[in-house]
Amino acid sequence: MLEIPCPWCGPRNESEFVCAGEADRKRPSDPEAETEEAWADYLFNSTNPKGVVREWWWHVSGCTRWFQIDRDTVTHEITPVEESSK
Amino acid sequence: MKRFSIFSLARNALTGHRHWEKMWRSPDPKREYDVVIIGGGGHGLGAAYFLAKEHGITNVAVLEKGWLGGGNTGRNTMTVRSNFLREDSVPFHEMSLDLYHQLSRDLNYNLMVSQRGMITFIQSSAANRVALQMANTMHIYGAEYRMLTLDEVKQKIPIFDPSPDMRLPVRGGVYQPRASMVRHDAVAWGFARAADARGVDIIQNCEVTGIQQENGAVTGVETTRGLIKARKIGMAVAGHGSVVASMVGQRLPITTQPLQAWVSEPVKPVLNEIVVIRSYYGTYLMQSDKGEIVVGQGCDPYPSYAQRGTFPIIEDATTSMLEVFPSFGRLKLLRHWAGMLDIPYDGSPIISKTNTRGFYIDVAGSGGFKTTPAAAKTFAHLIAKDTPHPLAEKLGLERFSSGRLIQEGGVSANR
Amino acid sequence: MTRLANGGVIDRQRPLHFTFNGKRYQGYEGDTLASALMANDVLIVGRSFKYHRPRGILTCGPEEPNALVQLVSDGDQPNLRATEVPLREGLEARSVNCWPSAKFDLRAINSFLAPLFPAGFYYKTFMAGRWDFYSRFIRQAAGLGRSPKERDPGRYERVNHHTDVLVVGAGPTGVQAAKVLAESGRDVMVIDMQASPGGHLLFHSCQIDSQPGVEWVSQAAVELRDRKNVTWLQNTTATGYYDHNMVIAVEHEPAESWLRERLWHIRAKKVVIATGAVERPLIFPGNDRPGVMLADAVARYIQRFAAVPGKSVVIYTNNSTAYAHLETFKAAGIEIQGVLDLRESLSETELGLASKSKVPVVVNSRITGVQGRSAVKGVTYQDESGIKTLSCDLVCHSGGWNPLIHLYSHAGGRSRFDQESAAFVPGERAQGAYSIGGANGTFSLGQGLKEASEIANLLFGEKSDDSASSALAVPVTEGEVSYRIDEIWPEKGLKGKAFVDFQNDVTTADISLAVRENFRSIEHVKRYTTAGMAVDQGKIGNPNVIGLVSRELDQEQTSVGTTTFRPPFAPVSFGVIGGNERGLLIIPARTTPMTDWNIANGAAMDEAGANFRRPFFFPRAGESMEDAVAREATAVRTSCGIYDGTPLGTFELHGPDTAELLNRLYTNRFDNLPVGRGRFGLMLREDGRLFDDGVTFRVDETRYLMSCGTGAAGAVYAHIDRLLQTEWIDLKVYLVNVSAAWATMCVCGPMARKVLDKLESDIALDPSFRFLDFRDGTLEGIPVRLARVSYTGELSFEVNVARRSALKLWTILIDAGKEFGITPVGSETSGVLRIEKGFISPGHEGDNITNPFDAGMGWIVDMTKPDFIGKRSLLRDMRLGGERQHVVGLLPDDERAAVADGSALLPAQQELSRSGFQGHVTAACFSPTLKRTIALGLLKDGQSRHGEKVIISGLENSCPATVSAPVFYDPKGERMRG
Amino acid sequence: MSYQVEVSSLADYALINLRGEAQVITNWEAALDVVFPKAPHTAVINEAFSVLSLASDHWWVRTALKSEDEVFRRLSQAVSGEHAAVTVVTDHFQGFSIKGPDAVAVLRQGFSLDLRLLDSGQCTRGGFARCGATLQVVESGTDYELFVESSYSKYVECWLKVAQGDTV
Repeated sequence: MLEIPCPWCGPRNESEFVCAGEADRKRPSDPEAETEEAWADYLFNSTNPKGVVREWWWHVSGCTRWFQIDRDTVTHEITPVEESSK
Repeated sequence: MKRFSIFSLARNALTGHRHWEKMWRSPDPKREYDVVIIGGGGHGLGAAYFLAKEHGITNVAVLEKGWLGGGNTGRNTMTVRSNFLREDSVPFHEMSLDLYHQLSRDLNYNLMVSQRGMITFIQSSAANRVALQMANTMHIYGAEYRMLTLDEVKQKIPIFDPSPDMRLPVRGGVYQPRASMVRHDAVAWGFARAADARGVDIIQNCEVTGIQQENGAVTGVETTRGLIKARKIGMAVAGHGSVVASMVGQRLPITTQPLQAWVSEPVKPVLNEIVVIRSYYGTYLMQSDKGEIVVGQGCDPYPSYAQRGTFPIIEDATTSMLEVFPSFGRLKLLRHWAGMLDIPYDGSPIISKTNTRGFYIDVAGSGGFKTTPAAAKTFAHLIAKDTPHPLAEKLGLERFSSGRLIQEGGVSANR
Repeated sequence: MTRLANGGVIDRQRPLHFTFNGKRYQGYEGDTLASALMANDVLIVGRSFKYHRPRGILTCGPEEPNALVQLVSDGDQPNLRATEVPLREGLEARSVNCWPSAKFDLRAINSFLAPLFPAGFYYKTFMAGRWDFYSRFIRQAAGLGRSPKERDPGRYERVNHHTDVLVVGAGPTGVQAAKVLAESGRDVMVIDMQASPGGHLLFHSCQIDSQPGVEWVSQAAVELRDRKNVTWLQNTTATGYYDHNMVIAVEHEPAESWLRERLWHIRAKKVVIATGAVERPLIFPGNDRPGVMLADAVARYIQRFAAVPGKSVVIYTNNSTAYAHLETFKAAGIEIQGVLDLRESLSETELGLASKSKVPVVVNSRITGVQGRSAVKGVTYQDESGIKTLSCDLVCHSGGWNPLIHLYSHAGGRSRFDQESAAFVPGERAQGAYSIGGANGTFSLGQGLKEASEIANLLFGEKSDDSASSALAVPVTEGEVSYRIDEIWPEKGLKGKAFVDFQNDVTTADISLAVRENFRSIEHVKRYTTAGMAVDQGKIGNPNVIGLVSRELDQEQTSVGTTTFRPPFAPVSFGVIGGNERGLLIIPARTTPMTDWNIANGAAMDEAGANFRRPFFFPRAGESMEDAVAREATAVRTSCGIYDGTPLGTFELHGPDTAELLNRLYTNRFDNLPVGRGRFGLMLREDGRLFDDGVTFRVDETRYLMSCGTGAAGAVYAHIDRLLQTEWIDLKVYLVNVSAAWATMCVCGPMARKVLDKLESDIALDPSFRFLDFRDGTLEGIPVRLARVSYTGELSFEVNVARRSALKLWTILIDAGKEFGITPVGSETSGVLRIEKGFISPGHEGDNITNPFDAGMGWIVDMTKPDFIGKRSLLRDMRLGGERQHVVGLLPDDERAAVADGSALLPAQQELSRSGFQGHVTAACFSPTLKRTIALGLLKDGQSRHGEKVIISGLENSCPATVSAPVFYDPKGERMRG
Repeated sequence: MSYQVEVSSLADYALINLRGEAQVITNWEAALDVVFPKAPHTAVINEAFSVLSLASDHWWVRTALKSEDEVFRRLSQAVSGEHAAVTVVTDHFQGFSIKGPDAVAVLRQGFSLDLRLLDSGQCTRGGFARCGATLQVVESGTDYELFVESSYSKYVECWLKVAQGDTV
């Protein structure tokens, strides 16, 4: 059971959060300029690395804030991501 | 390959079982093969078997980074079913069920396929609607899936003992008589023995670290046991699909998430059918031939390659189980583990060519064990003929760029 | 086997009577079932799984593989280890897996057929015909105990706990570590599996600081337990080590009398694993006979329970620990026939101990057989001078010790094979897990206490001499024998079965067979032979399996490696895992202020979205569902209906950029919505599929009130909040959930206005109050917001009121409406009304595949907007074209036909064909208004097939039907806009 | 036999939800003549009302039910024209009081957060049972007040009764 470091509330049990996917999956600023291939990649594909991934997490039961962490998908080691570098 | 039977057992008993031959060889990898399959699980070994048996291609190597059958083939809950929503899913999964029922004879290896039947409890009108939609689609494709009244459910499952103040009272069920349980390890070992006997090289402890290409076509794989050349490479590495596909720069619509399963201590037979309690937390359970109650649940809520799961999943599933089988309260959890599933965006298998010529992928989907023989057969067909098998036409990557998904749940719910 | 006159930690003043396999016996308070059986000369306690060989007690702990019992007197629990069952008055237990009795078991015939049952025999046969035929018999033979019949009456609890350091194991090293850490002011939790602290010192005499070891430990424990920063739990097993130092533990005898067990979620910063080690057996033919026991276990039965398993013993060992027991055996009156030592030579201390007890020792010896079938009569052994026999009724063997590295391995720690102690010990540590003492492969108590004393340094890098108090001096031990071991494997080809896994009947021959058939990985050997897959999970068997495989493959044990250690360490009841979440607590039942009223007025309740319970329909006496729905629907169409719309999601959106946000969320425009008006909006997912719909009101310049579907409310809130906080962070909008603050009552039907007119109010209800307007004011003095929103297609007023006054206003409305035939309406009825109107439901017609054009909702999609969620995917659908499934109406030729939701749609010609699948019915009903069956469905190219015939193919029946536009009643919506 | 704790529903409370950044906070502080708590888990409590910090831009003002309108009006006017959200959420939440020596023995079954870290007067929001809750610590260890979304009130009542060990 992961312990997620919420920037506001401090470390809390994973059950208080929702994992909201890879942070580098940004919505294109102009979707209509995207090719079909690129749009399908945004909609459906994931990097899904075996190792460190930068993710969005949502503290849904706490301060309801969305924040990023770097998580190793093998060891589950977590390092917070500084607010400014989002 | 000497045939197994009661007579071979008796014959060898006389000489203290000292003369059994190897199930499969452990050859050193040749420098080149016609086809290299990455992944020595049920899908990979099965594809090699069908390449040899149905397409006469025997200069094949199956490369397994650990021990064969050690991935998801050795970690699932042995359930084989074909109850799906979409017309593009049902026939494919029906073929898998048919193949499973003849595989013990074809491979001359007892996979212990027991046709227990599967009952899904219906605990709300929404669940009733989904069951009816599934039943009607399956009915069209000759797969029996019928509704059960509450009395019929009680009559089939004597230990079903719902408490009066149940949060979601069970009103009945939906029943697939042909759903079965299969001894998972035996699927890998059976395919391995039969493929090896037809000349396929199964190479364990051989991890693929890179894939070589020349102008858009694969030429070979770099492995921990040297370079192996091949014009055709098939990937069947459930849980590591993204990792291997990235070696040719191919991104995939999958996330790797743990799927946990656990067993109780073995007890005398109390449960025959496979039971699904969908409405609480999507829990399913059955009793293995050895007497253990085997329980499984939906995936853990975040991607992971750690091959272990988080404990609340077991707590949620246990509360659901105890709602319908309160007598299991004193039964004990013996062991729990996790497999790593490549969960496709729409929850359906992906058996497909890719942007790189000669590189084919079989991503088992959110429950690869039930599709093992059908995926192996159609994957072999795709590799051999470079065109999809009729029943796997819609399972290619194109469905994602065209948006014509085969929506069977998957991650589409939370995107 | 007898009970010693004195000694042992049992209460001889409190005899306890129990029955085992139908016979009555007597033991004492403090006994376990195993020690009581031993004291009553009961030798055979069960039968082995495959060969059904008679089996006796082997160990004195949870690793016991043989003495499995069915505890009939306490919830008929299967597969309990007699060594772990505390004796109670009136206890009733029975052996498992034998019939008619342990002494005489019919299935013992298996031992004669044994040659036909090598490892994995079932893969090689039973292929003629179907496996179902064979499995019926095999399943009867398999499974040890019986699953309980009755409902589990036990009550359980799950708790969360946080501590700086968790110490697992209250033996000497655990307690010393806890003392050091507690004195450094840290918050410490200590848990221990036994009933009282002491660890192995409960069973062995050894001095610490010139005090009996067990007293030193219990004294230290008493002092620690009183400290504010220490939490202490006995009878508690740490069962698993999970991510980020979360340890799951089960407390078996909680102080709270109503609780049977309590499950602990312990989040620690560091975890000290002081779980000690277990003795492992030697491998020799007949090592499974009743009367062949582990040496340390026999010493434990004598010390702890004053129970003696035999009169004359042969000791067989490859290490020094057996020699420490010679005195204990002698003092218990056991005649020691001799020590057979596999090693070439003994140490000074070992020789000294043997001569002190005048015990003959034979070096370089091997036991070649055990005489006797259901009891030991003697052993045959070989030494330099040939084959000899020794008669005895008890064989004690010790093959060495294995650190309990289970928790350490769950945490992710790597283990390595240590040649010197011939055992797998912790190697590369992981997370916050630190092993000390026996669990760390440190078998000397003195050395273990040294590790414990330096725990603060190990965990936090604080030198122990920094802290002042004297308690931290390393305790001094005497009477210890230093551990020496030579691991010597038996020669191949010995006659007779030599067991490696007692419970699953796996012999050395099976291991050789597996390797011979090229199962070379340790995981393959385990799965093919089932060694280590039994209830004891290979606690004492696995080390020997690894040793044999490493010899067969001629490979180092470290490279052979262990199989994966998986939680739980010891089996855990499903009852405690489920905690107290039974019945209504398994998932919340969310309610509205009208829920109780609905139930009181006879509503048949059903599950709505997001865990809400809502009325399905309101059957009157003798009414079927169809009758009730017809009555309710007719009331809405002709007079007046009322239903509880509270479960809908309701969000306030505040801020200057809200209009822009709504433009990006909905398919239609919202920036031109005037204050005081609402607008129906459709929301898509990014892949262009229907997501949710609902009305959004503009309350004032920068404040909007959005309502959305019950089931989708959570997903809609997350969708908007994600976009605001991660994508469109420049938009100035605050999102506030107020769903439960408002109760929503829909008064709908031609008489709706008349009902409201009866009430004293400051809100004008004349036609100037247009469709999709809202007005604030009071009804009967209660502040309300009226809105003309209609999901039924009739004239309809949504009465929104604060929760606190909801029930009061609801009853006022019901009374006011009586003269107009006001009728409470359930969700089944609103479903019929929706189908009649052809209103699209994302959950039904959406089906995860439909885009707005397929659903005939092109009128609400404004493609001129620069961007909205889903627009890019709609462009893809439009560009790619091709066959799509469209929402259509379906009119069965037989107006009374019963059509089920989910029925398939086939072309008119073939009734049933594989290629004919054309779509399915998404919602069907009998329309009381139109007096006929109607349905909505998804049909390939449906929009171009109006007027065509199709076959509706259900499970029971099928019927021809005509395809129509998906609306059957008041297509222009004049009634609701009136 | 059960834990020593009394559980009761709260009635006399009003909750006003505030969302806003730096500049509007000073307006609110002036309107109520109180300095807002800015650090996580902190609250400012005086006899008229208490201000709970729920996130960096999120507060609750809790006051007696009878002064709900008046406090709402003062807070709204203080920020009219500014980008801020002032919302009465009294009816969106149901409050419970859990008092007694065994209060923590009950609450630790529902909260996974570390209750030891919350002193008297502090507050937090976290996962509780299957619905989440906002917790106010009146007296650390023995007196807590808990707010859950009111559609969950019946569920939480039942949960608290079972958690107490009542042999219902």
